Amino acid sequence: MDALNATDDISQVVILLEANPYFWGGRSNGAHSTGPANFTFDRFLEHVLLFINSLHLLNQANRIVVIATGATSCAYLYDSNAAELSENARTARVSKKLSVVEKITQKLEDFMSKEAVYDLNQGTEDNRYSLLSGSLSMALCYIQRILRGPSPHPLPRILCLQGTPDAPPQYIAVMNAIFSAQRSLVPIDACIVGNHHSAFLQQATHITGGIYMKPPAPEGLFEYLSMVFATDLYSRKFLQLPRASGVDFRASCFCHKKSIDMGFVCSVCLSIFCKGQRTCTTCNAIFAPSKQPNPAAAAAQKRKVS
Amino acid sequence: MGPEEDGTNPMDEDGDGDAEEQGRDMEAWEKAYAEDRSWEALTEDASGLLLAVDVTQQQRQHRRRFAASKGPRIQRGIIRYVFVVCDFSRAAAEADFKPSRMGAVANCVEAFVREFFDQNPLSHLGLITIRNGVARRLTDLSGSPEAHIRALRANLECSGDASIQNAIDLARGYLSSIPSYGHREVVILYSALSTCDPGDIMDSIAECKKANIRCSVVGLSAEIYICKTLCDKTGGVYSVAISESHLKELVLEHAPPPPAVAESAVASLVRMGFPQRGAEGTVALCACHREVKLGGGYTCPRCKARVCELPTECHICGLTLVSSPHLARSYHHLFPVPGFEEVSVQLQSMGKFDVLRLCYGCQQELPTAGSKAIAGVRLECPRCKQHFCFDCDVYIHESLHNCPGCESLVK
Amino acid sequence: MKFKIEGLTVYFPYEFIYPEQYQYMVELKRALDAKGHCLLEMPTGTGKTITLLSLITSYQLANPVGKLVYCTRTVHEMEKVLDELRRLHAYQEKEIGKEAAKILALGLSSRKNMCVHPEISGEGSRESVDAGCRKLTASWVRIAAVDNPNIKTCDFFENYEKKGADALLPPGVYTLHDMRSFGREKGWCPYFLARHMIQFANVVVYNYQYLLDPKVSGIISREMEKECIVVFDEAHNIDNVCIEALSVNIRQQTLEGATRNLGKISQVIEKFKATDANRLREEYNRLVEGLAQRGNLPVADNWLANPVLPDDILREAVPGNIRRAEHFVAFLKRLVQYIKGRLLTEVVESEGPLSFLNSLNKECSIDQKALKFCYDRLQSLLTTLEITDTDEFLYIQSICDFATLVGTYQRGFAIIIEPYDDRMPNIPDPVLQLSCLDASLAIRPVFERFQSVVITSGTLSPIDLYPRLLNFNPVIFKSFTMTLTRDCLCPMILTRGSDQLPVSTKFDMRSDPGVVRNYGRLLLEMVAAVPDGVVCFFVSYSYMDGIINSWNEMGILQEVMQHKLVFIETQDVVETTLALDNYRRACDCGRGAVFFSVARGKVAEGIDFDRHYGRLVIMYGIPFQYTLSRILRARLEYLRETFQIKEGDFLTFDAVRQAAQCVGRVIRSKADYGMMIFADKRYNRHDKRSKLPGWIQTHLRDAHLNLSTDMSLHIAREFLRKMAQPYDKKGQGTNATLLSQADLEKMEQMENMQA
Amino acid sequence: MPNVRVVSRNFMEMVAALPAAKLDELYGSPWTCQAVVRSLPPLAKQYVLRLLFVEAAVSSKSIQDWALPDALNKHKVAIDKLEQLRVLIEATERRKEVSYKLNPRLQKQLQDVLKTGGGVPRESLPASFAARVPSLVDLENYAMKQWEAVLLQLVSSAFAEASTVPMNSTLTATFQRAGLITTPKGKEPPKITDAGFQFLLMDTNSQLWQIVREYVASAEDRGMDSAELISFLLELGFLNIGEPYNLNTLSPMQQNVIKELAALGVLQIQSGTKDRWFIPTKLASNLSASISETSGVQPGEGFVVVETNFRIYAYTTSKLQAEILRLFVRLEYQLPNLVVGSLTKESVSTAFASGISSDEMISFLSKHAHPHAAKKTPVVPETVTDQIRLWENDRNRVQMSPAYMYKEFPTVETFEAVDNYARDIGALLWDEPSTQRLVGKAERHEEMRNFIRRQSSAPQRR
Repeated sequence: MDALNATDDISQVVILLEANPYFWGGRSNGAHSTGPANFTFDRFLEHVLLFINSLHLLNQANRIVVIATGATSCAYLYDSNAAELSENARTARVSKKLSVVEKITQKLEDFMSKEAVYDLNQGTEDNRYSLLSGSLSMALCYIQRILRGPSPHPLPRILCLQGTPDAPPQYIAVMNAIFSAQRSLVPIDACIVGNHHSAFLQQATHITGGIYMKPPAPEGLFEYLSMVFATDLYSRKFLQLPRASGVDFRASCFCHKKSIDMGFVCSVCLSIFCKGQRTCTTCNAIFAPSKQPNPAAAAAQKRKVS
Repeated sequence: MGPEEDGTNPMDEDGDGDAEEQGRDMEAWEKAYAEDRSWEALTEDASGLLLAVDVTQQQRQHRRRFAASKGPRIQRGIIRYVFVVCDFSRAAAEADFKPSRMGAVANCVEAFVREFFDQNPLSHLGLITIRNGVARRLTDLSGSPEAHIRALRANLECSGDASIQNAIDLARGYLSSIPSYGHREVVILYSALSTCDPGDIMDSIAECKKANIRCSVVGLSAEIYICKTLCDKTGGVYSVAISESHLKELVLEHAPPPPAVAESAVASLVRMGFPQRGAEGTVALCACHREVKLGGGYTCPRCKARVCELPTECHICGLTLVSSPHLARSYHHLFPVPGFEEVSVQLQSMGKFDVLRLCYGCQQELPTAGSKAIAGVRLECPRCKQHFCFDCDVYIHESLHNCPGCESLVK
Repeated sequence: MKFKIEGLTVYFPYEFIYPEQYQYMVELKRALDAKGHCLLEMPTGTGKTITLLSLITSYQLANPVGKLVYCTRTVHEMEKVLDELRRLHAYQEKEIGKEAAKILALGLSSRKNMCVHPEISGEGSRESVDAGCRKLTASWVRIAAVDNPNIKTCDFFENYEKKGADALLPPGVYTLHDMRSFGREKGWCPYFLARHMIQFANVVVYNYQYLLDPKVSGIISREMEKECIVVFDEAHNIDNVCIEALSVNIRQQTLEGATRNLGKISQVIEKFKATDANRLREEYNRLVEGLAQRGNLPVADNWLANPVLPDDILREAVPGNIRRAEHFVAFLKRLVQYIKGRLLTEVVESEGPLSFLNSLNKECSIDQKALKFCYDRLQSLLTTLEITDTDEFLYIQSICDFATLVGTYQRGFAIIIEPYDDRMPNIPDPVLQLSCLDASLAIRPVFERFQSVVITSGTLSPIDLYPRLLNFNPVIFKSFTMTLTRDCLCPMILTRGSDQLPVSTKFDMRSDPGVVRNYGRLLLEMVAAVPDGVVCFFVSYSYMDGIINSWNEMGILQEVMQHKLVFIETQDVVETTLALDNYRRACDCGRGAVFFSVARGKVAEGIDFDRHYGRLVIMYGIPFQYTLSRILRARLEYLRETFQIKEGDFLTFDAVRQAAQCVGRVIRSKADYGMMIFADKRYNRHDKRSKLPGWIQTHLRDAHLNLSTDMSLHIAREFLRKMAQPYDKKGQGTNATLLSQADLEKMEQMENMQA
Repeated sequence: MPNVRVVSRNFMEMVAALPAAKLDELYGSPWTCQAVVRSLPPLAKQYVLRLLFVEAAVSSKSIQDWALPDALNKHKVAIDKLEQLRVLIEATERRKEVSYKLNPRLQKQLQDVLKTGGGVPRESLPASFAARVPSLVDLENYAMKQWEAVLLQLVSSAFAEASTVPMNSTLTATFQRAGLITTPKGKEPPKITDAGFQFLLMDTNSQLWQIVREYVASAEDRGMDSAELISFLLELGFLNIGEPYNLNTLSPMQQNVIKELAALGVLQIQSGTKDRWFIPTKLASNLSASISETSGVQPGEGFVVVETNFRIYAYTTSKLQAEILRLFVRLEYQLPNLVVGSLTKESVSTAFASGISSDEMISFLSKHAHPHAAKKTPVVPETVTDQIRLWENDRNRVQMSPAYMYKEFPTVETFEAVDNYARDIGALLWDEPSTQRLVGKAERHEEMRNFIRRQSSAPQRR
């Protein structure tokens, strides 16, 4: 990854687009809304497209990939260098003909149509969440491919445009993805378009050294995108950028999948539980009657060892 | 894979195998090529043009090796208390490893220490050196990588004899007092070829066995009988390094948590806190240094005290404080991604390929029966039935530990 | 496992079999079918013994052949063989049922190893035990004991005798140890029991001597039927054994002893004359009828016989001039006198038997015919005179040995008289050596008597030489190499020290301090690079002492001690054994140790340095025989004339096989690995190298020839690292090293196809 | 490769050098705007983007706050550049402190670009033509072939071989103008110059741009409007590769530009029954690409393997590559698709002699490294690189400079005075007070002489 010369500002940006129909749909019929008020999907999309174009403007070598994060599936929407990659000249021409906007919208439509199978009005627990872990994993796979490619390769980074709240069931998967990203030095940026902060993405940005941001006014989304998230990794060394304001390091317990700030951990497999158990549901280890309650003792013992 | 491959593959592996054999007793400068003896696979066509090698076979082999290395899913001892013993006896001065055996060991240990804490967040590690037949504890069992590395760097000289017995006795002394749920281990990096012990080493070995201490040895020069016995008796691993790189491999093999032996440690529930990280630039009094600190520290969820780094124990209420990422690092051991199966390109119905023309992970084109353009294997996730390319398979199983396909389905 | 070889069902007690073992069996079977002798070389560590046993016993089960006579060199090996046999037998019983698999196998050894008598067994030397035994078991002693209770006899023997013919050993496999314990519980004398049971046994295991040494072999000679299958294991030195069996040395003290004996004898004769003269007369008559009738003496008494004598002699009447006891004594006196005279010579004399006889005849008119009978005449006399403490009469016995041999053989022997030892010329130590030059003499009767004789060993190269040495023509001689999953032995030929100066133990160089230092450096480098056990072999004790001293002076030894403890083989057996197991201890506990030993020594022959007990063996120099010795010269000459074997060839052959023996100690199984350094520039010459056994040569790559110390050090390091890597015992596909029953069946089908 | 950067910057300087009016006029075309923006240093780009939708003027102060304090100089460079190219215009306000706003025309253009997402300058011909258009791959090959032909022309003039392609007059002219080959005196053919050799080792983009630059420069001579030319060239860069574009609709000037560019393989001209059209190739896209500071990703993948034993294996079928290698490698033998050679002192020093620097060789080797070789670091073994550098140093041990020697000064004072003076004006090469001798640069001799005159009544010198 160090094969690049320092002044290189060519970027490979993978944008994870919040495309959860429940989230956006929830907008229209004001019922239990999770998304920001009066900010529709189309507006959102506009901003993003502007953003994509401006990335292209900045450097013709910039590569952009857009992956939709849906409630029931994830899909590639756009790949700026798909044209060059596909050997077939004809398809290349066709793809060239359409502009970025057309390509994306078109792809997005059939994605949405698939998603829409779920009745939006009675969103189940499941599709209140988007499959962040899925799109993250895909993004990372894609980036690995870039990194494998001929060097010098563009500097990869991931931008999550997240609206829906964190999905505790995805906790482990997301974490795995984060660590993998960290290992291959891929920063994960996060721009929250929903109402809730995302502990997952806070951790992700914190660990991978990306930027975390929740625009107070989503109407001006492009503002933030162009001011903050357009900055390539090289320029980040020189520009003032928003600093992390605290990270939520709470875990989510295995038993009820709810975030906790204090809990019990199995000494064999480190599974987290919100309350004491006899046996570990993950590794079915049988716990010795724990002498836990007396932390002072534990501390004392620790000191003795050290 | 198709039946026809089965016939051929073992052969390939043989060839590959003794290719490496030869690689071993090559001159140093040849070794660079020993790993990939690609030219052997090269073939010329009629016009004397060189043809590319058969990727598919190579990929299959790689997958087989990986599969072999990866055993069935097992309980692992994740909370470990490990002493790393560096033999800095006379023999460590030998320069057959560059810069010297000692140097090589130091480098590996450094890498190991980092990797270790990366993979075993809640574990503790300590350093012991052997010099002049005496074992000395460099660092106490503790959680901070830097301290160990500093201590090691500061202690690089070697002389005198080596004594395994002294080393393991010392280690046993410290390991005996750790909490019951911890897994006790000793990893010895041994340069010497003999051990000058004060007493009968067999007794010490028996003692270790009794104390459930798993002793592993990485030798730098040759197989030594006593080390072999030590490892066999205590359930450790004995390996001998061929080259610097191999040495690193072998040492790092000890980084992932070892399979947990039932009796070696009793499971128990440990109460832990997952503190929040304070915003940058905020000022607070930190409990550990008893002084005002600027910048994001962590706050104990129980007593709201401020600590500077994780993992640690709250100095006020003694609660074990970790950040959930620490724990999460080792979760992939618990929920491994199912191995992908190869779908024979020939047998596949062409119908399906139109759908799955691209790798689900990275959009790379997948090999199809028709086009010979893309060589390689096509793999399928048994759970989500998505198809992947070879590279993604490797990445997914060795680094990512998520199957994109499964992740992007509602469970 | 159980499989078929050319129709013969072979029972093999293990799951897998090495390919070479299979080949070995095939060849062996063919030899047996051909009812001929064979010569088979197969590397140590490939399980020769079990292969032999399982094929031959299976063969016995299938075909009507006689017993298997398995000759080993040491008691230790004997026990090992019987253990293997027991495992095999257990397996056979499992396969084909108790009845069908019933065999009787037992080991036979000297009284020393078998006696269970509380006092006697405690005796130190072999002779004393023998003698002690006779004191209690000789017929006349027992007769005397009948009416005189305070004459001691051996209860074990008595019980055994009482039982008479139905004192039998139940079928099974008996090691010496088993025999003893059996004897104890039954209260029977194991030794005589064993000797008695031999004729019923299917498998007999005992020492070479029992077949080769005329003095001992009498026991068996007449009890073995022709169909027997005789096996000489570890037979690489068989020619020397044969020669020793037929050589006699006579020194000053021998003669003095002899005269003393004669004196005693004549006294006894006088006594007898006084008491019962007719006993002597009986003997006289018996002698007239001829020695053959001696057979009718009770079994315990005919304790010596001479297979070497052609039967006609046995039937012939003893010449008149020695029939009478006193004549015989006088005769011997004359002989001894004459030899005394010969020993007075100042110069070295060397002559053939013929000329010796002539001069003997001229000077004291002793004719060859009479000489021929001396040996038996003496025996019968001693018997007649009821002399039991035979160990005192060794001297006169060896004189008679000498006489008989000289009388019997005109060819193949040399009589050499040396007034002093060459090594210390000024000390007069005259010796008359009757040395056998022709190994074939001793072994010929064996070849003639038995239908198939198997000679096998790990090192029989060059294999074509043995038939010529032993003067027989095998129906099959073959050398097998061992199949390995990894090349686990690493022979090297080191010709130069680090300073590039050649190293060798040639006379002109061996004392050169440069060479000594280089040898020392070599050892030093190696002990620093090789774990656990290292073994060094030197060409001779004197050389070893010399070089160790100078190393000590140079301080090399001290440096060596930093890495490994040092142990040294000495002439004294007890010391050496002690050194050995300390050495083993050091290897076990990881301290590491070096063992200094001598080629042709006890250690070199008998002891294994397998696994971590010997990761490296250094052969310092080429262990040539002491070329200036007259005997050797004579033998070389003889070989040249009779068998057209060049001196050089024979010497190198002999030296190299010794070297091979030494280094062979280091690897004893396929899982094992070890290095061998031949430290002498002469090894690099093709004539030497080519004589190494095939399984060493195959691993002797060009890269390992003509090395200097530093190079070999590098190779050693690489090798040790390579060997330390995990590997799979059972190679796949092409280079399979283990065959399962299934594999064999497949192979057989193949063969059937071709056939 | 220093030269590369020089080349491209020069080009932008050319643009910058244009009078304000012309510049603004240039910014009338979206393509120029994009090209210019892309040519900016990363920081500057960010600024442009951030200001893009800001109508009001922004104070330089607040702009400066964007940058981290320790990145100030970077910041300044960016601003200067922006001003140079009139991307930022100082807003005239009464408040004294400076404030900037984007060049309105440019701003307008760019905003559109963002909204429409660029698109293409001109409509390509209907799909009916598509059938006759070569596939991308063929096109690629065509372009490479053409370009190699161009270079071969250069090379062939290096080795006195029969040039494989007929000498193209304008090309030769351009070469000569660029000083890549000597202007022929009399009969003998033009010889390649040091610059020419270096040129060969550059990567395609830089080469292309150096040529184009010369081309533009020479445009004035041929009475073209450089501004128009430039904007047209830039526009070409934005056309879609492999699309047919109508030739007849172009202005005559543009048409013959097209013709000449075709020779370079930048585009391919095809002619149907009645109308002619041109198809831009990869090279064309480089027109807009290579102006940016980044050297971009290598076109075509590497083929050279360098071993520690100084042997070089080049898996290539191209004659050109072989020839280029021949510049500094002793070729040993050639197989159909493999060239084997080795770096020897001779071969390398001849290269030095013809003005190729060690860095150029090394970077050539590493740039064109075979994918397998490229995996290991360093791509070219140290032993080799070091040795090449050493060889180079050998040559530079002695440095010549014409000089005068002054000695036999009347007094110590005079000597010291002169010595100091020489040192001050930087004429001093060597001096030795003990013997009162000093050596000065020849070119400064006049001043020295005068000074010495003034110093002493009777200065002796030789």
